[in-house]
Amino acid sequence: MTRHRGRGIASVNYPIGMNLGGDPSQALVHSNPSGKFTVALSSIDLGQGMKSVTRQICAETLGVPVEDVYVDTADSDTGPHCMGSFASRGTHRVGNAVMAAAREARGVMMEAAAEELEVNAADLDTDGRGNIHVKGAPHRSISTKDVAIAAQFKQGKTISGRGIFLVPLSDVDPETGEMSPATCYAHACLVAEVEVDDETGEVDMVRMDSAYELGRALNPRLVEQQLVGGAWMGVSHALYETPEPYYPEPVHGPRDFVEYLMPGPGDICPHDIAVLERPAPDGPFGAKGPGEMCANPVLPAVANAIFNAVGVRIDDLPITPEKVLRAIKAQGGARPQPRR
Amino acid sequence: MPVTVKTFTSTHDAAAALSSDRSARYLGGGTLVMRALNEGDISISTIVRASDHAMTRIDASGSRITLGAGVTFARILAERELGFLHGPARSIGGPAVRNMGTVGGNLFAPVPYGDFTVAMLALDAVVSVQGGLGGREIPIDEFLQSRDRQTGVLVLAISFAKPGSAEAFRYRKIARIKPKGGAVITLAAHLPVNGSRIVGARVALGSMAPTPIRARAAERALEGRALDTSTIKAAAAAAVEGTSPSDNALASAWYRREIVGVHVRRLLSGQE
Amino acid sequence: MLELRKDLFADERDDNLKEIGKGTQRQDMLGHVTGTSPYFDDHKLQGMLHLKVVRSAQSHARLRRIDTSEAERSQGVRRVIRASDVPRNLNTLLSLINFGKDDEPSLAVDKVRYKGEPIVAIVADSPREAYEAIAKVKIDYEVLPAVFDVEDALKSGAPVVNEVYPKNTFTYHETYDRQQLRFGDADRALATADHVLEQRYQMSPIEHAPTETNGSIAAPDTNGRYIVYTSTQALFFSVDTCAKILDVPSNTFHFIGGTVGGGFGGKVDTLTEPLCILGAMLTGRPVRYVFGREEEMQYGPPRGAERIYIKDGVMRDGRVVARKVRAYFDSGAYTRLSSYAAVKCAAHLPGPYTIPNVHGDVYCVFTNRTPATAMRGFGVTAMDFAIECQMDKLAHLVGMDPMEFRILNAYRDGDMKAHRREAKNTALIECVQVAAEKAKWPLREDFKRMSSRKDGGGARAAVTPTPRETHAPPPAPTQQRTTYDRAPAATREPPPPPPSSPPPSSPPVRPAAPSHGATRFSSVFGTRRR
Amino acid sequence: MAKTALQFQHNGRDVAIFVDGGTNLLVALRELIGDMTPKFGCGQGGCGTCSVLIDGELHLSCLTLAETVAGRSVETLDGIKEGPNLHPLQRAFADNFAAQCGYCTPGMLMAAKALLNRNPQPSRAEVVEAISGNICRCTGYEPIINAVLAAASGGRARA
Repeated sequence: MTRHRGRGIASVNYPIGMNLGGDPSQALVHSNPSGKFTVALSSIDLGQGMKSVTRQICAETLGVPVEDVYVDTADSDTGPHCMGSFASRGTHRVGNAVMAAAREARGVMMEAAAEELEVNAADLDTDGRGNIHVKGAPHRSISTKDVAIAAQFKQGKTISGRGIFLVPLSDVDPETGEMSPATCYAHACLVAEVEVDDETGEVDMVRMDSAYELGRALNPRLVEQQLVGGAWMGVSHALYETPEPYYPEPVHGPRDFVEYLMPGPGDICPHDIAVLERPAPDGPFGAKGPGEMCANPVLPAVANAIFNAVGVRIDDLPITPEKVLRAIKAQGGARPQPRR
Repeated sequence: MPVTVKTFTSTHDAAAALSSDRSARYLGGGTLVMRALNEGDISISTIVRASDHAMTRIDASGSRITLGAGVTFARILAERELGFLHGPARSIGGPAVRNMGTVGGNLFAPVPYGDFTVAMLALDAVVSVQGGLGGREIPIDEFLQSRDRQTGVLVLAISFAKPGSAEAFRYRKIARIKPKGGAVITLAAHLPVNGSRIVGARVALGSMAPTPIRARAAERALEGRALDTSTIKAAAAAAVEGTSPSDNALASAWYRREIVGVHVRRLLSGQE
Repeated sequence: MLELRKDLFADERDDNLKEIGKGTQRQDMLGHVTGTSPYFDDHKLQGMLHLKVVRSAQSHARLRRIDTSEAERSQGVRRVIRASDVPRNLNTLLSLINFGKDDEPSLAVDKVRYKGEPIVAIVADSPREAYEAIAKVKIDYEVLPAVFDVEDALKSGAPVVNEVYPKNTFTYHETYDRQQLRFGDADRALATADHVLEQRYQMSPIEHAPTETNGSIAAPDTNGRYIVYTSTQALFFSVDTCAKILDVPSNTFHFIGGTVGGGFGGKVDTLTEPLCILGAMLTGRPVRYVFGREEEMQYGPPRGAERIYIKDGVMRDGRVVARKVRAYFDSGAYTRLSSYAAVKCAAHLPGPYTIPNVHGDVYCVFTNRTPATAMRGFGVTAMDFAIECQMDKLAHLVGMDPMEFRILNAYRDGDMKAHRREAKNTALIECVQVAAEKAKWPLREDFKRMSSRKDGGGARAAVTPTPRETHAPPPAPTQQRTTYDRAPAATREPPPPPPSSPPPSSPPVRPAAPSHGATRFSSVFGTRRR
Repeated sequence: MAKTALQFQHNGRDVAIFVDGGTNLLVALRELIGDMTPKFGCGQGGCGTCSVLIDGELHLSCLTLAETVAGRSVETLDGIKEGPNLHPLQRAFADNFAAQCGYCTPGMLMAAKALLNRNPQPSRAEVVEAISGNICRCTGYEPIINAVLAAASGGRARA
């Protein structure tokens, strides 16, 4: 018997956004005369889905179908200021800014619709399918397209909105570290199962089970992308990656994707995920941000699973076969812990 | 100085062009030379190609197999006669690299590349080269030992005796990444059996020295014996002897020394 | 496989929404699967030139002489850019928000501080011609002793990496060599804890490895402006950083980006834009500056290494009563963003647990390696690794199930966190319970019934009295000391005391306005926010 | 600088360009033909973002000397749509959310197409092998594997 299985867990939280210089983002929303909306941002979509999630936030807030909204990112001439896409701030900060802008645009849209329908704007509602109707009287309705035409050519109104969301800088006490580092936190717990070869120190992932609490899964498919891909990156950080394999000695740095180790498609394992949603009071529809924290619990869970499998603690990342083998040898062989 | 591409129909002319120009490199599949150019290696200013069909010929009909230097790994994988080499061929790169990379180029691939050559070494292959002055046949271990001085020659083909049975040839690449990863170590063994005794044992190792090397002590432990548990144990124990692995990004020299015996044992005993 | 647990916290949510909560297709998916999503490098401009940099071959050296005369005459070379060509050749990214001092040149001036530091830039007609010219640049180095280990860098007599920070540590609040966290009396609680466990953790650097490398294309535009296509993760950081370094108004630039081939934090630093635009300014032609893969891996900034010491006190019943942490962020040769990571890390202590006594010292340390920057989970990933390995060891030590151990110590609504804010909207306990359920990990009934929303606050809402620092040696241990399960290895020796000077009693002064005239995102230097 | 004339088929169309000595196919496609679908990821043969099909076989365009494709057929992602419609693989990638940043997607799709061209009903292991030369840093590969399997079982994946 040279291969041993073990399970380990880790639970974490993660602050959403940063506390540095104040943390603002802006958004502009406007309608064209056909009632189609453009969101202008300078925020970056680097794969996390910035364009898509702000599009849904805008559509929900305006009360129009998502197809009627298009998000344009990252043109410094047209997109208003944003700190950038990092620190899990995108969904929360930019989402809030888009919400604020969409709310303002919706206000004008409803006023314009009220003028056309000759009712009070407060008595109107959107149906989410491109129509605005009198509450309780769905037949008294007007399409957002007709509202936009009327606003532009008859009423002289701009259906547009400006939004900013700012989390002001919180002073950091130099002595005690007292501060408000974030306004909300995401949470996670992950169970990793591994198999360790006690003759070579190789570690294979067997499976992962996890629970992530993210405030609100604004788009569960995008959340799944982050959590699946993020956990893969967590495994990669735990077992494989570093540009300095002999840190702190700066030698033998990898130069290509063969030398820089990341798990391949043959190294992945099943991952069963549960998503919990405890809305953040200041999040857009309660959302926090899943993008960064998803990798974090994997690293210690894997390390703890290795201990459970063979009884060695590897406290240095990445946990290479060499480190595992050295520890097993120092211990005089694998010492499997009680299965759990 | 721009790069000049020279394409010849005859290998003789290509070899002459190679040997007369220090800045010339022969372009096989491109995985070494094109990469070097992309990365700004200005020592290369001439690319030499040869369109001679002999360079891409596979002769696997008889007991001696000849692979043209320009034969790709994908072509080996498509050749049923070469089933015993499918393991080594499949261990190279991903599908695109296997469609491009060649057995000739692999002879020059530095650690952590060059796994196919480990298989060739275990098969006692002979490398046919064309230099400026003429053709030669060089035993592969000799070729590898003088590899740094061989850049001016054109490798034409590599040939070796076909193993007597599928069982007799074994190959394994130990990589951290699956299914495509750089080698921590690479192992190949050719164990011809006469009766129940191994005769002419060859064990070759990759990443255990600057170039693939023979594990001669392990070979001695196997020679003339039956492949039983005690023989395997002796060969595994001797595997590290005579090796000089280095640290690199994939593993340390210490780790390679520690595991080479384990993997030799597993290879010989057919254990996963 | 993803399951939405709508049953939990349902009373806090309105699930009656039309677009939110739907698995709508990504807006950019059609572009992605047809290969038409526009990345920075997909812009083809007439007469494009190529910029490559000459990088330092040394980790630490004085530059005695840089001879570019032969390179300037090399075929296809349009311009050789030297340090003196950069209008403001000293910057730090976070100067835009008044955090830190300018400490990094775009091109090295008198010294190189890490292997791979840019010294000269070559703009040529083709990449090949740029490479040929690079080979002709002659640099005379006077090699200096280098330091690579964060704790070595703090020893007296260590080589000074970056003269802006002569102690090799970033300066916090104008005075401090670290960011502190003090909550309760950790030393006293450690003295009375049933077990004390002290451990060392190390994370090596990590490369972001986006499939698209860092890069930009800059070109003269109409009316005296420059158009810049960029892979940046932070558009206005890049715009204003370039405006500062190139000493022009920020509306000189029209930056276009927003569609980026992966970032993970590695595209925050405005690595290529300043030299790329300068190249366009000096040649009047479009210029492309894209990192090769080896450049990206070795000289693009990684997530910096961290070394963490944790000393915990735990009671036999499983309560963690004290946590003392000392952490070193390896910033490499320049600041970039590790300075902020240390603050974020301090605020993260002691993890998602209610521990009445917490003591943290987090250092941002300079060494002679590639400057480090942000990465996914910045400031937290390594600390979570250390804390959660430590929690596992503590559970083992007191003989508790590791899941139940975490639930027992988890923070709950109403608890006081160590950075002195009340915990709200917590959900750690529920995550542990659901993960246990998914993994078929048995929990005892009372642990299954516990809740983030119950039994928090009260005594747990108090700020434990925190002593003023005495800087006396800690009291001799009287209780059982555990060095977990094994003899400490040679590298696991107890750390030396931190080489810190006593913090001053006077409040930190506000920083003077920075000398440069560039746009800053914020001149606010701190308001109380609850 | 002397340039070499080069003709080949690009996504079914004859093209003629002049290349500098040593130019790789990726540069030729992007800078001389204007097909931006193959991407530069490493120039080393390690990431697969530049993958194209040459005479139906998967190749890395960054390691291909441009002039070696003279007279041959080069297929890129730009050519795999079926008229105005997405190729079944493109649809499957979208349906399975198999792209995040999208940068590896063109290469992944070409690797997947090379597989389905010769093996319309691959196993999961065969899919894993087929995309093993392509690096994805975002997805963790699982959705990509699922997408290729879905396209194959959709039965519409043909050359």
